[in-house]
Amino acid sequence: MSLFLIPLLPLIGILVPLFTERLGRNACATATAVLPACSLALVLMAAPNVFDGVVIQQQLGWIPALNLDLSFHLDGLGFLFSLLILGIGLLVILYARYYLSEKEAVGRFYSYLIMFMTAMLGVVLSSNLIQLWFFWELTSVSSFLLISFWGHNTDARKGARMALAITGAGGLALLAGLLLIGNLVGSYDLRAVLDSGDIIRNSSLYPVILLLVLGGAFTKSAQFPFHFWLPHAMAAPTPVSAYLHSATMVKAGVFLLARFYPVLADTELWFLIVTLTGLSTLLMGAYIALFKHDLKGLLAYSTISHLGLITLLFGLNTELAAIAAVFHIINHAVFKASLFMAAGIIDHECGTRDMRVINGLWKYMPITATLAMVAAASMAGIPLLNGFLSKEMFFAETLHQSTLGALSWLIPVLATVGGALAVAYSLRFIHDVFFNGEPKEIPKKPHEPPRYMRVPVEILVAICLLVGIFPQWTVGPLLDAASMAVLNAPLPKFDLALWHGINLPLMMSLVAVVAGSTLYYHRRNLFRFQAQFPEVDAKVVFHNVVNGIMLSARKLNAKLENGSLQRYAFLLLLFALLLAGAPLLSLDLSSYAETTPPDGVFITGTILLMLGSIMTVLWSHKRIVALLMLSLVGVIVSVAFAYLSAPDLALTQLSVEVVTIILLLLALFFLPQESLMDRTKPSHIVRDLSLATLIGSVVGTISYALLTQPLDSISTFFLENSKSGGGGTNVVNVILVDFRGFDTMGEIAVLGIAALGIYKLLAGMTLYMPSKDMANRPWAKEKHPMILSVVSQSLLPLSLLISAYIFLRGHNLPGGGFIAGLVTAVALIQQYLAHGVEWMSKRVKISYHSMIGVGLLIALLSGLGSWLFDRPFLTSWFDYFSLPVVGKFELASAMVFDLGVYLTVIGATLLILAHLGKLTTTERLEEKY
Amino acid sequence: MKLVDHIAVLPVLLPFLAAILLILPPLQGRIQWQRSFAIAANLLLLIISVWLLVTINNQGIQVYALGNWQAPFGISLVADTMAALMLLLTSVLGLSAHLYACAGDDARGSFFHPLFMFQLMGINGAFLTGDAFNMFVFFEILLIASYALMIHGGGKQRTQANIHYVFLNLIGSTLFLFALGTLYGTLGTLNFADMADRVAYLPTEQLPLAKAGGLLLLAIFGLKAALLPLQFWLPRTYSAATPAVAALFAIMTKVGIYSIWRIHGVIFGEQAGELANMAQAWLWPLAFLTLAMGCIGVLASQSLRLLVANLVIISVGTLLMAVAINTEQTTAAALYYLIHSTLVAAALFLIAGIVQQLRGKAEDRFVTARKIAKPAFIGTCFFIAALTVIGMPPFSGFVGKALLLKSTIDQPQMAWFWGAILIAGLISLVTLARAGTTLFWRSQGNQVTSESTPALQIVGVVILLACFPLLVAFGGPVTELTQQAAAQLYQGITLTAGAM
Amino acid sequence: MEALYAACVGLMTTCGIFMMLRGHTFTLVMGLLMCSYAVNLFLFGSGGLTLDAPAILGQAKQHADPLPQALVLTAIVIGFAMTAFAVILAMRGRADLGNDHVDGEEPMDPLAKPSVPTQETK
Amino acid sequence: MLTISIMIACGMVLIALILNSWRLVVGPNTPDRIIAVDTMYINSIALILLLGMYRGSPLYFEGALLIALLGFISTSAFCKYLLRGDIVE
Amino acid sequence: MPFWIEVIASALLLLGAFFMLLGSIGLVRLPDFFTRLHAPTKATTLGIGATLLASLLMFTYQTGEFGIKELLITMFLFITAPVAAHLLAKAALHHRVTVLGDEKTQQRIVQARKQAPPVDEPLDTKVD
Amino acid sequence: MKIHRSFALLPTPFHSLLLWLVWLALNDFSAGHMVLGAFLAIGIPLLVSPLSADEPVAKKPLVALRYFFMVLWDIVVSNIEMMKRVLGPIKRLKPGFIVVPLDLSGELPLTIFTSTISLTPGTVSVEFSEDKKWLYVHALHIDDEQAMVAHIKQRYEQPLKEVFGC
Ligand code: NA
Ligand code: NA
Repeated sequence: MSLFLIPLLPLIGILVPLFTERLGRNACATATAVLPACSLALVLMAAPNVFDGVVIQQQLGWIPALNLDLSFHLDGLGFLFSLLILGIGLLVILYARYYLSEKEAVGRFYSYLIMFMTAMLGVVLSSNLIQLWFFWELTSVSSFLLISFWGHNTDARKGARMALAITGAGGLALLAGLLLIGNLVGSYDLRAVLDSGDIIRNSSLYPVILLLVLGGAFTKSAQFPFHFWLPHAMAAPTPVSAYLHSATMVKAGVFLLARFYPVLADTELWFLIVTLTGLSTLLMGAYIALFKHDLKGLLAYSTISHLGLITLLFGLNTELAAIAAVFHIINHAVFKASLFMAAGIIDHECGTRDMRVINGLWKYMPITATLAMVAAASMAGIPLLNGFLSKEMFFAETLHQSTLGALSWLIPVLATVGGALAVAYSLRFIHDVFFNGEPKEIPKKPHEPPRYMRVPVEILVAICLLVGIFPQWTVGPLLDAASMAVLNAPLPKFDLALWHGINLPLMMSLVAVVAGSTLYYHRRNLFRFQAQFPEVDAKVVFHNVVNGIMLSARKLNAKLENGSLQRYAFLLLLFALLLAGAPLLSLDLSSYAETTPPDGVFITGTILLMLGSIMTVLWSHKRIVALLMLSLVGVIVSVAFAYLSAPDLALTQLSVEVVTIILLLLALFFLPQESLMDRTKPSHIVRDLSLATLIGSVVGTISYALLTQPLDSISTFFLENSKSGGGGTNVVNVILVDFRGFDTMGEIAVLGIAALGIYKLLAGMTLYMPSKDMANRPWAKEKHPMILSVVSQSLLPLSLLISAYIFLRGHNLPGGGFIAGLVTAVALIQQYLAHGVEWMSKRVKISYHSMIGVGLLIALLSGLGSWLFDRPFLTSWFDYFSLPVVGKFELASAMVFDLGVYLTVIGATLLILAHLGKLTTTERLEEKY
Repeated sequence: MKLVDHIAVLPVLLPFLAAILLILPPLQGRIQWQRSFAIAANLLLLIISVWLLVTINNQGIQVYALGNWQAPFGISLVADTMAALMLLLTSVLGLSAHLYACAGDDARGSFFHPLFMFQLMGINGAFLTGDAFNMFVFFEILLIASYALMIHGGGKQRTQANIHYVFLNLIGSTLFLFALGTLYGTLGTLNFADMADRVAYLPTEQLPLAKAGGLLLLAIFGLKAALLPLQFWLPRTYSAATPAVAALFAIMTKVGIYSIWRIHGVIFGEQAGELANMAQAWLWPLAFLTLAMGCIGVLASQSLRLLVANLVIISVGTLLMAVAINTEQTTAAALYYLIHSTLVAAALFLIAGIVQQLRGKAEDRFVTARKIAKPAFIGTCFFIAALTVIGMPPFSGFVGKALLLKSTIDQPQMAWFWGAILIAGLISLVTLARAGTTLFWRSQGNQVTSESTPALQIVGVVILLACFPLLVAFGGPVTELTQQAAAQLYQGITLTAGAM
Repeated sequence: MEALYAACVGLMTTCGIFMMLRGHTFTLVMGLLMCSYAVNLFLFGSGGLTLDAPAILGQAKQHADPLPQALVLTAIVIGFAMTAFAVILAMRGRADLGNDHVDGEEPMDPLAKPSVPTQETK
Repeated sequence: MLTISIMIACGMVLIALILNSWRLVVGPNTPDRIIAVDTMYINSIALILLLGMYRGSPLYFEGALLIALLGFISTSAFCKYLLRGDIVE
Repeated sequence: MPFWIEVIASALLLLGAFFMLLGSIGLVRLPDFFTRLHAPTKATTLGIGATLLASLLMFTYQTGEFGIKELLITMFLFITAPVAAHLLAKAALHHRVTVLGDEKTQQRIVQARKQAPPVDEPLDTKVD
Repeated sequence: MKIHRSFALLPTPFHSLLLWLVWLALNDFSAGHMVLGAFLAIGIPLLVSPLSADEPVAKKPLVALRYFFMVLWDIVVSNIEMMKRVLGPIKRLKPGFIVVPLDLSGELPLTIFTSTISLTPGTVSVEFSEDKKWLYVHALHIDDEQAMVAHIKQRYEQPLKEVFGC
């Protein structure tokens, strides 16, 4: 037998209902049940081994980096839980067949249910910590789906969300705890971990680990103060409650306590936290249960209370208490599942679950009533029923503890109070529903449910009785095996008999029954007392808390992310300043000295440049003037490049600058002509100016340091290899088209993309065109001054010739494809300027974006050409030829590349300008002069 | 040279060629042809990425000397495992986003397909390059393409968001050049390996300069990655973009993170002498705050797209915290998390797009609206993606998160890191549960929206969603690769190869 | 000479950044342009300043560092493409949003008339 | 002698540049400023030519040529802007 | 380099520089826009012409080949300078800059701005 | 406007020649550049022919040449004039607008005429009337308006009319 099959069969089973849904509810339910039933059979087949104390383990590697193995084991505890999960699961499948109506998505429901079943099996069978957590979270996920099955219902949505949030948070804590455990033990194998209890308990991290793991367990098991999600999860269809909230999901929490009992228990901290949590949950749950008018609400709080009881037992740190806990897990699962199912039947048949209107059902559904009453009695801890046995053990164990010192007596007393409350709410369940007069206005006329809907309840109640009467015979071996697994040690002696003689626990039971009955009898006073306190709806509170957090997050977010680019830019620059400026504090500039004294030209240039820059800023409100100043700056920068031995740069900067200015002028027409300065607060000016100055200082300082220090760079290589390796004497150009041709390819790609992007920006743009200029003067009449047109036309061939000249000499002298392209483009722009877009578009039929494409393609192909010669991309080739008349000349692949650059530049520049110009084809209203 | 010898340059050249052909006749202006061609190119790119990964696995790191000029003089491309993983991630992302767009979004403006290809070219180049200035160039390619793609479809919101995005990045580009100038001026070289080599032997008086330059780069990468306080552009930009574009953008923040690994993890990494790990001190608190800001954003989001955009910020914060912790194990874990978080963000953007289509006027805002006609499919998609992003089993999110937690277990920053990640997970859980239940279940009246979802959109989403279980099922091999990548990064194998 | 050069670069950066922070797209573009001049000079200066030494073989006795020049050339072209995009984007912003403010506040532009946001069409 | 002449000429051109920039600063009108910049373009051409002569290098010629070509286009664009607002209508 | 070439080149240079300076002085000194327009249009153009001639002379001698590149710039400037001046004048006219001149001039400005033929009767229209 | 299209190999032989010479001037007078220059000189005009309008051809090239040198001389003279005005006392200037009635027609002739006026002593052409019958000219110093107009018409308009035959 393969252990993997146990969770694997239901896993496959998730799909079964989806495919069988259309065959009808009977077929669907039957088909769905098949695989879990097989799984159950497999579990049962392993019983002999398990009862012999043999632990079966199987594993497969999965993600070693995470120490996540696909690893399962089957010990007593796992066996017990598998039985509950599969057994009760099968009953719930049967029950749900009748519970859900024809109209509902039965397939989806079963699918979720099986998904949940798989997840639960995974949890209880995992022998790898991470895998355990994996399935643990899956239970939260699938229970979310189940609770929210009626998602159109607000309560269902909110309940499911709350359940997910709380159990999810617990899951996160658990993950942290498990990782810490794994790290501490050095293994994520559960078997290894279980044997390393001492390492963990003695570790300094023990309190943290304990809190994290308990966080997982308590949230899942709805322990106080995390209990509030469970009642709201009752918005789920009742089969879900019967399954999740009695036998399985909420038990996952106590399962975790049981699983890690050998590792984490037996310390004072454990005792304090677990016992007190359990105790308060026990009391609180039982007390509130008493006041719930909703049938399922009562059961939910009773569940909370019983989970508290189990937790309390685990907390007591005695072996017998742990055994009692395991026993109560079984018992509670059985009677609570049957009670939920009964409640579901009542709800189903009456159309309501409100005990204030449901009365006297004994008359209408005697069989169901009997079953429910037996189960309720078990819940109350009445002898002859299973609930009584574990409660007796519980009372007994509360007496055997002393960690609270002189206050230790409180625990048994409070336990008895809890017992009394349980009796009271059980009584209410029985009396208020089945007796207490006639039903009030309920939507349906109640009668017995369909035959097979009752079967699951009958089976479960039968178990209650059988276990209650013949405990040793029915659950003895199972309990032994499970307890052994929990304790991870040989079992102490204990007796599972119905009668232990008259002892203190029996007295406590008696007191509980009497007190509980009295309490119920005087319930009206109690209800009146309770009515003084406002009822706190956890859902509303939770909702309000989450909403409150979201609202304040929204406010904070709006304050921080205020939509001001100014602020974002300021932050970016400030951040950059801090990053670049901080290291400079330790820069010692004294070792840096000037090498060249400045001459007159340089000084004048500097003055002009500074003047131009400052004037640009000062005039930035009057944009046209600022542009003029900026264009001056551009020219001076170009001249500076020429002066500082960079002719190529000078040419490029100059041509780019002119095209840019033209572009800005074009744009300026459509933008406000002046910036409104009165918007800016003086304090902002000071702030911005300070930042700008600081950044400027940092940049200047770095620049000075770089200029005055010797640099050992790779550039000598370029100077040495330019002619021999690249075939050109203009080293800058050879770098561009050869050594770093890849950069240039990228650069023209940028240009091409920008043009395409601009084309997109311009598409469908409608702009406000001022009919007067900024001083409210109407525009001049003449669109295209004649002499400009004439002169531009005659300059065009000349400009093209010059661009050809610049292009061809680029490899050896200043120039190259880029500058030539810009010169051509500028010459054509001049034509646009002189004649207008319309005139040009009639005459120039070139598709500029095709031109970009061709340019890029040529550049790319010139690079790919080298593949034919078994060289890497962009490897250049050049050679010298001679022809009769022409003489010797050079041909180089770099020139083809440069041609690509040339075409791309022209295409991109003109695509931008020509389309920009098209915006204005709409005629402006000519103003009267 | 066989084609396999050129494999490192193919991920750049293929999209470039495709983009060029897409703007030329006969493809130009024929939307159906363009679609088929672009998808074919994407598929080819995916194949090449896989091939590259296999090649690196078999033959080691691939170094490609462009123009046959050896490093450090020429530009070389260095394809190590990390780069190859990023390329593979990009191609999966590209393919699914592109398929989604082919359902009709691509026709809502011009040049979508070529721009998309250019974008891929830029991203791939940024991942592959081994040269600082070339990195700048590829950054600019991917940026300019993203500027153009972002406004695809037009409209007020996009313009507004694009203005922020473009101008901030333009400032960033300017800073990038300042940084490059400073680094070239002190180190005298641009090749990563050579730079790393020279950083170690820098004279003391030049250390502050190199440090200033290096840290300035952090600002630029931080801007790309959306590190606080540079993250403000992200939510609006990503949420305003067309779904397919937003999905592709999911990789863009990761380019920033990848670059921090490359530059600050390697050039200024362990062996950098006095400058070793200089970025980490800055990175740690800021990454933490980024994550916090992401959480605030997630809580504040009132539409699915904004929510997803803020989730991206959370993932960035998480990753950068991991980067700041700076161990081999953390890096391996972070790489896995990066792959997963990128895919899931993309998936969520696509899903948000579909939701927006389906809900009529309510779009993807968290308000009550008419019922979605067939909520099951898209709801399931959302549910899967949400589980993944929260980090819940059975999808890849939990692996990423658990790997990160596990890898930091013995680090001094552990408590903060764990706290941050776990709380962020909880916040995502709460908000996504709310979002999902509102979008798919809360409805008003009995009217049902009539729009249906085109098949290609579904295909796009499904491809991404399929990655999540696969990343878990094949978690073993994948984590092996991420560990190999981290090892190459930390043992300087890439450097040695790049300096050849 | 170096000090003056550096001062110039610093001042231009200052001016550029100050303009960038003025809250209008147009001033932003101008600021960027100014900064790009500054950054070009900065990048160029990273290789040191040389007079009468163009990097053209056979035309001078010594040669300036050609690499920064090549880098600046690339930077200029890319900067041009970016500026062009930014300028048109500023126009698009005016068309779609009715003003050219980027300070996140309500527009106060008297010339602006609210226009219909445009859709990009083929 | 030529060197000295070049230097003197250079000085004069620089003074001219400064004078032009004064006009640029004071204005008072935008057209005034445009002339100032236009004149500065031409002065720059002279300066570059003088530089070429001083250094004995023909490499600067193209710079001068381009300034001549582009300066004119730039000036006409500015004027066109003042006249019609839209420069390529 | 022969002395005479040096002398001629120097003279041309100084002359050129002088005229350029003259143009700029005019630009500063002259009282209104239109008068200022005269200075650079003429003086600067001539100045640059002379400088270019000097350059031509020098390089022709140095390289031993007849280089007339400089003539190209000269030609170019002589073609464009008047066009630029014309455009500037038009712009100024449109811009309504203050113009010095008698009644007749003011009247003509108004007509010119409208691109209308001149009228002989004096107009009331005031020009700002 | 008529769109000029010429499919002849040399659409404007004069242009081609000029371009060829310019090419040689830019480079050198080597055989290689003569061939290359010829290609360009023929190719470029062909390429731009859609963008060029029909232009009247100078019918009397010799007169044109004389006119050219005359203008060149006038430019020198005008600059000396300028020098006096600029450096002399500003207050004595009598600037103002004059109007020149035009007999000339055609775009190219008018362009040459206005350019000449702008380059020569004391005048800058400002604006045409819409019908291109009048030219407004700004004069730096007006002594005798009539004489000035007459001088302009006689010295510049007359020869241009002769050159272009209109
Ligand atoms: Na009742
Ligand atoms: Na090459």
